[in-house]
Amino acid sequence: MDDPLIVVTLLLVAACATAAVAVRDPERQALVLAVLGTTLAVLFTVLQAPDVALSQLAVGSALTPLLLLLSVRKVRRRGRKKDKAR
Amino acid sequence: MNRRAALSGALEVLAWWAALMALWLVLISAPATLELVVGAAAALVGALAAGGARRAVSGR
Amino acid sequence: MNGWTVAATAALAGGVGATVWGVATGPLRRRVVAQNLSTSLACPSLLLLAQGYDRPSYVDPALVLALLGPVGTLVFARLLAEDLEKDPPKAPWLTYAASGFGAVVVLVLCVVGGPDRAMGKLLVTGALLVGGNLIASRALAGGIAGSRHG
Amino acid sequence: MTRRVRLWILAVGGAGLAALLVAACLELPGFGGTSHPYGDRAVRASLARRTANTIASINFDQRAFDTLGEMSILFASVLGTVVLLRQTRDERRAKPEPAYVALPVRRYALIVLPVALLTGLYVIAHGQLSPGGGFQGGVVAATALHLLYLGADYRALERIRPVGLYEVGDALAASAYLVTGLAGLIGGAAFLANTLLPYGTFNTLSSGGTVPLLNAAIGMEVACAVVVLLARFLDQAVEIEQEGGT
Repeated sequence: MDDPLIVVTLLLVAACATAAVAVRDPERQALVLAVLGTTLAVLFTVLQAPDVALSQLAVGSALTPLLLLLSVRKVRRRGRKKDKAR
Repeated sequence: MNRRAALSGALEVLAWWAALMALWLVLISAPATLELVVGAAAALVGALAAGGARRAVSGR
Repeated sequence: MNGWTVAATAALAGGVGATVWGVATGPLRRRVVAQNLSTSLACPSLLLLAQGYDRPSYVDPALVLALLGPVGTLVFARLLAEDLEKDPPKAPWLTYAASGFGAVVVLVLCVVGGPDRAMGKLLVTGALLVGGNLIASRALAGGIAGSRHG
Repeated sequence: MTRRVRLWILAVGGAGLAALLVAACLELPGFGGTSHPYGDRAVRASLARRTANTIASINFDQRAFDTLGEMSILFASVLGTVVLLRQTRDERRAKPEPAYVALPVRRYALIVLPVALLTGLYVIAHGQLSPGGGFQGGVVAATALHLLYLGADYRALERIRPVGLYEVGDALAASAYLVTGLAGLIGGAAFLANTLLPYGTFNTLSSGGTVPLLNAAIGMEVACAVVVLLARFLDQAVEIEQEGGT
């Protein structure tokens, strides 16, 4: 724990994860989640686990935001439809 | 006309294959025979995808 | 700790820390820029770490980040296009500065490593990172105009 | 059960879990210590089978059965998504509108697509040598295809992505993993035992016995599964609409 690099990356992950919970709007949450994935990948690399870092990067940088935003878009479209029908 | 289109398509895939093979040679650490065979196959997949993607975008 | 890991620590604490703050607060236009910049700052840090730990195979995560980070920003540019059109992000100098940082790190690592296969990989990573970030920021600033059903 | 009783049960359960976690934490070895009993044994076993990346040896040799379970989870969840997000009788397909994409962005997408695909295949093929493996590479390769949606429009992606083919590929790859496991059983040892193939030369593509084969099967399974998963999500978000809405 005496390595400042580990302390810095742990703090980054903690700050970003807290922000991901605190942000309420799903679209902005997806943005925070993408950055959280990057910081987590750096943390895993610092802890000498490049395999896990690669998994995190592969899933977190493009796939998770895409799935989240597509779901948001579907829900919004349905909401708009219902408003129009009313 | 059709033959010319086929020829240009084949040339496109060939050019992409060469470029991707060069990229594979940069990525690997030691060129062995098996590495080259796997790389050639992977580059072919990539080249076919590149040609298909270009056609899918322009052919509307 | 050696010089490389100290440089990585500084880039992470200063650069990535600032992007975490930027993505967690403020209007949407600031958040998408911060997300794009987080890639262009974290990827050079990963390269510096690979050099600092003397593990050439640690370059692979940096390569994947340089490829997929801008793709992630394109996802936001594409699916948040309607919101971004109303309030387009404009931070060209920040983007140039971050891309320049990535280019400088890649060039320094190339000079230190000498001409071999690893240098080619570094150059590919650098080209993908810088090109991807510039294109992604272009896409955010009106490069993609969305439709509701597209 | 009233709300009050429920809260009490939750409080008791949470307190018990917290107590157990604290007790376990106090017995943990220090952070960054030098004693790694499991790691030392895993590295020894992986070097004995000439697998350079110990993580690949753990995933596809020492604990190949765990990976089979993980693969089944992914397979089942994609199956569930396909069933849940299918087009129901009161829904119709609307033609997706093409988006305007600036020329540099489109060119970038068309250039990076094959590059990312090749990188994904590289990560899969070198799973037993360097960081990476079937899962990571498969996700990268599948993400690469969707650059066509981001850089052009959904119609262009649909032209080079026959979903049925990817569903077949998903099932084939999953069964390839099973068949490799059964071959170990028939070959005289145990299910998924890595005793059939020669271990090869250390740090080459063919080293590690069945590890590269299982790795490739996982890579194909994950790539196809992600493509099918995203296809369902994209269909719902872009094409499928409720009948009678407008």
